[in-house]
Amino acid sequence: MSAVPLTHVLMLSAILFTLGMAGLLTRRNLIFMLMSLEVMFNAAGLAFIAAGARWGQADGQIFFILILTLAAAEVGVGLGLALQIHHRFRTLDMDKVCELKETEP
Amino acid sequence: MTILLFYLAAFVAVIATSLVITRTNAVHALIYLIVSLLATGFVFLLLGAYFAALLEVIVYAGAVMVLFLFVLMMLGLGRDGEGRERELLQPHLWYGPAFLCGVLLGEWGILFLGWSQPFPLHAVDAKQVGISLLGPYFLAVELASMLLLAGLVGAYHLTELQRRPGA
Amino acid sequence: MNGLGSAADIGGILGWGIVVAALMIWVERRLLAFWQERLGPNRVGPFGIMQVMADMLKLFFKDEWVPPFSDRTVFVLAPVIGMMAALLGLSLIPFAPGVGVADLNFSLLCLLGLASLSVYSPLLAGYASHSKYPLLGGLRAAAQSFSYEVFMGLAAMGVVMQTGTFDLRIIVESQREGWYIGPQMLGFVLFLIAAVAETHRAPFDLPEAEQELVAGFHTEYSGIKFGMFFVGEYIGIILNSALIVTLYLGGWWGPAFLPPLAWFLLKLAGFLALYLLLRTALPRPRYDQLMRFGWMVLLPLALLNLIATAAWEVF
Amino acid sequence: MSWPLPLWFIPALPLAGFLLLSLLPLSSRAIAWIGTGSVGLAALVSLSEILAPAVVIHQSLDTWMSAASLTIPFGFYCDGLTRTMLGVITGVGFLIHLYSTAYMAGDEGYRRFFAAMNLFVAAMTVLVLADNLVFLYLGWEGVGLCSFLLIGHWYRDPANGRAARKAFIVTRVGDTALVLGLFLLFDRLGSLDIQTLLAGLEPHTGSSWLKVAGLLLLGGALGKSAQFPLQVWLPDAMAGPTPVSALIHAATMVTAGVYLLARLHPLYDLVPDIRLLVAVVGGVTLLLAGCSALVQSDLKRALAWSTISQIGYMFLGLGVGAWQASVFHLMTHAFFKALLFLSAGVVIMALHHQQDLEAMGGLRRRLPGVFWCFLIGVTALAALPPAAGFFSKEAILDRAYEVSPGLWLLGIGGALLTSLYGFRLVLRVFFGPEKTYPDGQRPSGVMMMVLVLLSGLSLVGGLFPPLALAEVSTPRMISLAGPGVSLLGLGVAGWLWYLRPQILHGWRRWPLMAVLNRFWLDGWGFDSLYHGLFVQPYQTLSRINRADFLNLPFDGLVGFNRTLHAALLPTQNGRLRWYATGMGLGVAVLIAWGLCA
Repeated sequence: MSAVPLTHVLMLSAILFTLGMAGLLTRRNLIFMLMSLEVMFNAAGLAFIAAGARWGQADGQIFFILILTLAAAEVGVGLGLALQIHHRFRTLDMDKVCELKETEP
Repeated sequence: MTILLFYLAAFVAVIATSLVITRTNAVHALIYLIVSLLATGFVFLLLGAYFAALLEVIVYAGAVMVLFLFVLMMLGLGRDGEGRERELLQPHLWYGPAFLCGVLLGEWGILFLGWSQPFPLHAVDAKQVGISLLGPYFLAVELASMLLLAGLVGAYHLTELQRRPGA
Repeated sequence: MNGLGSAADIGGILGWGIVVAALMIWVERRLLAFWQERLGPNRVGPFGIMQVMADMLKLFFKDEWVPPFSDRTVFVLAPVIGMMAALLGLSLIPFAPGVGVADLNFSLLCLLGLASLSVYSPLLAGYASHSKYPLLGGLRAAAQSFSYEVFMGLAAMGVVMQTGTFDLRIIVESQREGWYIGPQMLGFVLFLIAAVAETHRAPFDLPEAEQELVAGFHTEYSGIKFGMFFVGEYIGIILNSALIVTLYLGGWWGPAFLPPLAWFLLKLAGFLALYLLLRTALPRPRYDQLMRFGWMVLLPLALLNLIATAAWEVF
Repeated sequence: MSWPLPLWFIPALPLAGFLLLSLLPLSSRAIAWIGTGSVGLAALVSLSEILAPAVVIHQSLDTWMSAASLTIPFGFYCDGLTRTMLGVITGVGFLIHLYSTAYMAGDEGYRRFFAAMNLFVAAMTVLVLADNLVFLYLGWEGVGLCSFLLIGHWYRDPANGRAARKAFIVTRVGDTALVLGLFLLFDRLGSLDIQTLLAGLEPHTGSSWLKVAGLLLLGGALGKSAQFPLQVWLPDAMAGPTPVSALIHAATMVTAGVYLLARLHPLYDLVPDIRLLVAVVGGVTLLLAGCSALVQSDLKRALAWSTISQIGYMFLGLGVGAWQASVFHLMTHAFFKALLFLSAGVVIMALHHQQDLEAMGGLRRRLPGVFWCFLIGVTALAALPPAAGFFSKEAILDRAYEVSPGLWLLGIGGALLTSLYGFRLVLRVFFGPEKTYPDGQRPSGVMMMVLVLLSGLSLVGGLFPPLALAEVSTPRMISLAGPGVSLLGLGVAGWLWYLRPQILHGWRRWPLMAVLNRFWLDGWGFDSLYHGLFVQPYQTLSRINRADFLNLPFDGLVGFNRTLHAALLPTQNGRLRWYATGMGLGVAVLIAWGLCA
């Protein structure tokens, strides 16, 4: 049906994913990290949709829906955490909030 | 026509996403993210997955992002946080991630561009998705609902704790 | 069935939408006055019908002022989003056979998507104004629309289940023998309530509750931007009424002595009047009551409706 | 309800008493009633069992455990042997409980004492009623536990706790052997039901594993019955209250080994070597213990050594094949030794818990009733006719003579010693100059009643041999030797400790005699031998291995892990972006690998 080359769709997905990853690795603000994660989720979803369209199967879309579910749950918990972290540490800088680490025994 | 629309949408998506990860104003970044999601949704539409496209708009752009905006407004991260964010986002932070992501993108490029022969793409309508979803993927649906329930409880618990002073 | 209508259709319907919205402002004021036993605007033009035109002119020529403390870009963007979403929604409504802008086979989904996008309008306005009342109003508006959108979608799914399609045109076609208001009575009531709340109309006009929040999310707005909010809200009312007519009242179907479009407009007018009557007649609930009502009453009822419909369809 | 009452009533009643006593806070009167009453009822049930027609009863209550071919029921088996034991345990037990109500009055551990005593009776009856060796072992360990608890009854004195531990650990050596024996029997015969087991032994006659099994079971019996070489715990066990010494460490528990060997006598009949070993062990023990009893200066310790010696007789009897005679002696011994201990208890109480013979003397006139009871007890102990001990001991000696004159000589030597130390005790406690005025607690009526009853049993008990004793009644000249040496012992004792005490004083000055005295007093030096042989090397080994060198490889492993941990520590820095980078890097490497492959 569609004249869009699959390779290009996948490339788009790869570009979006790497952009999201760059954001995730660079940003120190938790909210921005979550946004970058959303970008990555979305890119993965795009790849699934493209694969589903390639084979004419519903599975791609189903996986997209599952990713959507995952993203919704993740955002709910992630934003709750962000609120909590802001409340306790008065900052969202994730380089400062690193309590969960192994200390020298 | 379709392919032109695709390139347009892809262009918009890439530009908007780049802006998402570089903005210092969280609300602006979020608006760009919404634009990026809408563009991706349009790509879905072009790929014949209109159900997924509409879900992307309704759930992702329409609901998840609103949640983000809510929290941004509660935390006052818009224009007020811009200065702070600019401090956090020093240019030298970009070098490493950019390199790593470049490598990854290159690898994918090699991988994807290797498939030179064109594939026909097929539209998949909502009915097909629904039949698969409640047939072979029924367990996945149950798991997803469990996940959502867990997310609900988790979010409720996390934000509930906040209201207690000194907790 | 995909495709766009002619340029005439596009211009006609969108222009018509704005005109009707403007007209409605006048009708509302007159009717309100009538129900409250006063006169309302009656000076400009016959029966004061030109009053809206005068107001519009005033808004157009007002000083284009953006508060210096606001987030300028977003401040301007917010009303545009609201109006655009409403107008785009209008373009998906099948008014009569052959009358309509866009003809998609998933138009109902599109409408829901647009409805969910329209949430951004008050939310961004509240944020961009950078002021206390707009912020609260924006949050309220977003949470309210956001919640009631869910119930609206769930209620509409009953109809979708009965027809097996998202295409509004097919939904209308399938009501030739009988309107869905009969089998989907519960869904209809739920949809109506949700639609009122979705447009922040009285009695669910808490985001702009004057006593608490001055004017809610558009407190800082003036001039044409305020006008866009204003007109956008009325277009939203028209859109939701049209949707109700389409989904539950058989769209353009009616006895043959009137053309289909006339029937549609007639039913639409009835609903618009209902909106106005609601505003006059009902008091405003508290915000927490509104939310609790939504999640505790409407959601279970909508799910019940859905299950009942599914059971009806299966057995 | 059927008559006789079900067998499980007998252990169940004292067990119920134990549960009541240990769970409920009761007044001391209620404690006495429950503690004594439960045993009394058990005694009545036992009596009904004894008076019932002498049939063998085999009852199974329920399955205890079941795994593959091993099924252990809560099975009860009752024949003549069991009835005798039941009579001794519940009868003498009841009398001693009764005595204890007065003896232990005012003790802060009154409830604990009766609870443990009841549990003991329950366990002991289980031991003798069990129809399989595992159930028997349950009772076996149960009585060991109660023994431990009761020896350490006055646990505030560390010496008592030490004595309790010693008893527990030494008997554990025997118990381990017993368990190994059970394993071996089950492995070879596939059953632990005693009757099945005994019936299935015949084809294995002469096989070496049977000897090993016999040895292992004998080991268990030696530990429990304080026989050579595991006799060291019993004298120390006298740290417990006197009724405990009477019931557990004289009348019942220590004879469990005798019961076990008697119960399994068909097995020993098939391995004559081991049976001879039993006889030798018994003979050696009875001489050894007799010599030690002769020089003890502590009244209860002397009686303890006497008990060891008497059980030595029983083992001798078992070894020469006269298991009925052994059980007979077990019964009479229970009567007169309980009598002796309880009388001693009265004396000790009257002297404010003074147990040293040096501080006693001339109590005949002050405590005449006790004197007569003690005298009867010693008469029975010394096997002078017509007291009970005469009949039972003669039965054993008679048989020993038939089997081997050597063994008979051991027995006769033991008889002389028995008479000697028995009358020594009488003379030193009740005759001679009065050293301490007995102004302590006077024996109550109940206690005296118990003593009188036991005296009666000690006198006439010998007339009712419990089992069909074969060939006992054949009168022979040699049978006169026993009473003869006993009378001789009486004479010598009277001469040495009453008429001419200065002779002894003269002997004491001889270095050899002093050394011998010390040696016997310490029980032939077994304690120091074991200390040097087992405890000392173990302690030395522990000291050497304080650094735990066997642990070195594991310490090394731990150290390696620690080092690795320290090296990886910086990666666990709690930074979200660092982790994300790690993941991204991993993905990049994996894809690169996939591309190259």
